[in-house]
Amino acid sequence: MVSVLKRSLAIITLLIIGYWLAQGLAGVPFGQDRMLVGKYYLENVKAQTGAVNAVTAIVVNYRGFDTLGEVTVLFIASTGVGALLWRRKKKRTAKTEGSVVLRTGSELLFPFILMFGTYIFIHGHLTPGGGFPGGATIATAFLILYMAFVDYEIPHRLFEPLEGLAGMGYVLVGLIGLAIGSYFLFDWIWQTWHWGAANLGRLFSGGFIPVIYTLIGLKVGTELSGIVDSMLTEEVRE
Amino acid sequence: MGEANRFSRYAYTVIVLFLIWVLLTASLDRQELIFGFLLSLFVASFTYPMFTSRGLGNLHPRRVAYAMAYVPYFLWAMIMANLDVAYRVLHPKRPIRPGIVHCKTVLKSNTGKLSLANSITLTPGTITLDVDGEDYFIHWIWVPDEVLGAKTEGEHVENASRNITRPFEKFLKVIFG
Amino acid sequence: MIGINVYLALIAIATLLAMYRFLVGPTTPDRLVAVDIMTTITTGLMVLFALYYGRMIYISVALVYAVLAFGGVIAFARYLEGGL
Amino acid sequence: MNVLSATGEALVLIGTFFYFLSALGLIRMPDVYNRMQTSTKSATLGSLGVIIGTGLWAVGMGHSVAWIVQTVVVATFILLTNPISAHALIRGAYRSGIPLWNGSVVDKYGEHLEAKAEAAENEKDEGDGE
Repeated sequence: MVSVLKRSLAIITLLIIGYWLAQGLAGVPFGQDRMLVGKYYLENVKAQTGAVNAVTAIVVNYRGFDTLGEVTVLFIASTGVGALLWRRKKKRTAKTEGSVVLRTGSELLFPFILMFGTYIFIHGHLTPGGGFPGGATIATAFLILYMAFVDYEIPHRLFEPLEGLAGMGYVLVGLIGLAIGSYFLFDWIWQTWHWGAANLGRLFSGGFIPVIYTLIGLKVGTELSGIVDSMLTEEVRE
Repeated sequence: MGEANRFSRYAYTVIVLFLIWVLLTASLDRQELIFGFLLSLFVASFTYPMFTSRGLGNLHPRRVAYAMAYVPYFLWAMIMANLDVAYRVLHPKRPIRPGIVHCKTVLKSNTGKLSLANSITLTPGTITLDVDGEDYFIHWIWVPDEVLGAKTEGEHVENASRNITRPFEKFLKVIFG
Repeated sequence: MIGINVYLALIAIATLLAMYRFLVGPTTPDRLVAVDIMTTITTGLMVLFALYYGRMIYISVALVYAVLAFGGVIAFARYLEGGL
Repeated sequence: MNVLSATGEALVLIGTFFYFLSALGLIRMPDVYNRMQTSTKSATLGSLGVIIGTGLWAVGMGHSVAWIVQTVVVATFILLTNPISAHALIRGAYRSGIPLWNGSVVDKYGEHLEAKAEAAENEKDEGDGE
């Protein structure tokens, strides 16, 4: 009886919250052209950023500072997980190994998923996606290896410096922008050099968006792999 | 089956990854090709030990020909499997007689075992439950009389293997060894 | 010919049936099978949507979804097995 | 409406029909193993039909050829991963102790696991004895 009561209480609460949210959304005018900022972006995105994907241009270029904040949030989350689950000596202690099918399958799929993750973040200025989904895909490749093998571990010695370097690289790109142009995260590759202006919409274009997305992809990938590692390793008792 | 030398394995991995890249981008733009080639060189440099053990030997014409022939054979088996499924699902009496049977395989390499298991999973009425060395344990939706009525373990394995693994092994033995 | 709406309706019915199994299914593996089927169906649906909107780049979204769903199902399966 | 897009559309129709069948199998079959039997196969072939059919349809409608390449990549990925995840799921289901349907006729895997456990036990006993 208690569980039924609890459940119905939860459903009623959800309904109230849902109604409240719907009320809020009902006030938003759909289909009316009131988006002055959006219009500005759509008109100027190609000339100002060199990217054909307006969403990415907004995320990385116009709102690059926000994205830096997001990366920082992720970094803090990963550090938090690491601090919570920190032990002096850690080791994989999975109980059983996956079957030969799963092991071989994960080994064969691993390079493919890595390639695909790289494809996502390097094409951030052309297709949907970008650093965050690309990094998540790369982390999935490592996660699948973790699932299949008892004794697999990511190369910590490589990953931890890489994570730091990628984060520093983001700030560094922004600081170069500050030195050349007038503000932090100034798109110096596009605004100053006009690099890639001849081939808009091809791979080597889009100003510093591919550079930043590569850094974000590496950072997110290594960080999420680190989180997976922290979650799946346990303390060794001697 | 010995391992090929490192260069051959590396080269094979690069070739396969580069092909995957071309298919993934679906474009022949020169910039994409250059970047893809560099990326496959990089990714292959640390994934080749797990990706392949025979290297360029996989591209032997005989193997490629058998692999080409395997694709339509497998697709046909898969379509048959689905007609079988449709029959069992839509039949009002639901004709199933499930059980787990035991098969043996002659395949040695892990890749061969993987493709055999996947082929079994996608073909009529069978799904691979576990693989332990050369023993396959297969959940069968309709265990036929000849397997069910087998007197000894050996006869059971023989009958089950003839039904399930043999048709694929003809191809897979050549492709993966 | 028949039009894309019919296909979308068929897919919707299939998803609802799978959803029924997900909500009812007596054991955890039952629910997981339903989830597996739903993710497969969703991948196909995403490719269909790419055609609906006429944008090729949306296909890579379907591929990302397939990769992530594979990882998720494997994780659940290994957890069921008691192997993690 | 040319041949290519008609073929593609027919493939999509067949694929969605198999999706429907797989969901129906999920409802009708008695236990988790049989559900997996029917639904995995149908869902995989259904995906192949829908995805490749979409590619053909798009090319027939006048989009670029890259559509068919990309859809084939997605279809191949599904074809590779779906059996692996089905295998992992059914193994997990068996190992987590879901019993076979009572209409089942034979269970060699259970016997194999028992024999293995017994052998391990014997080995351990011998090791203790020495």
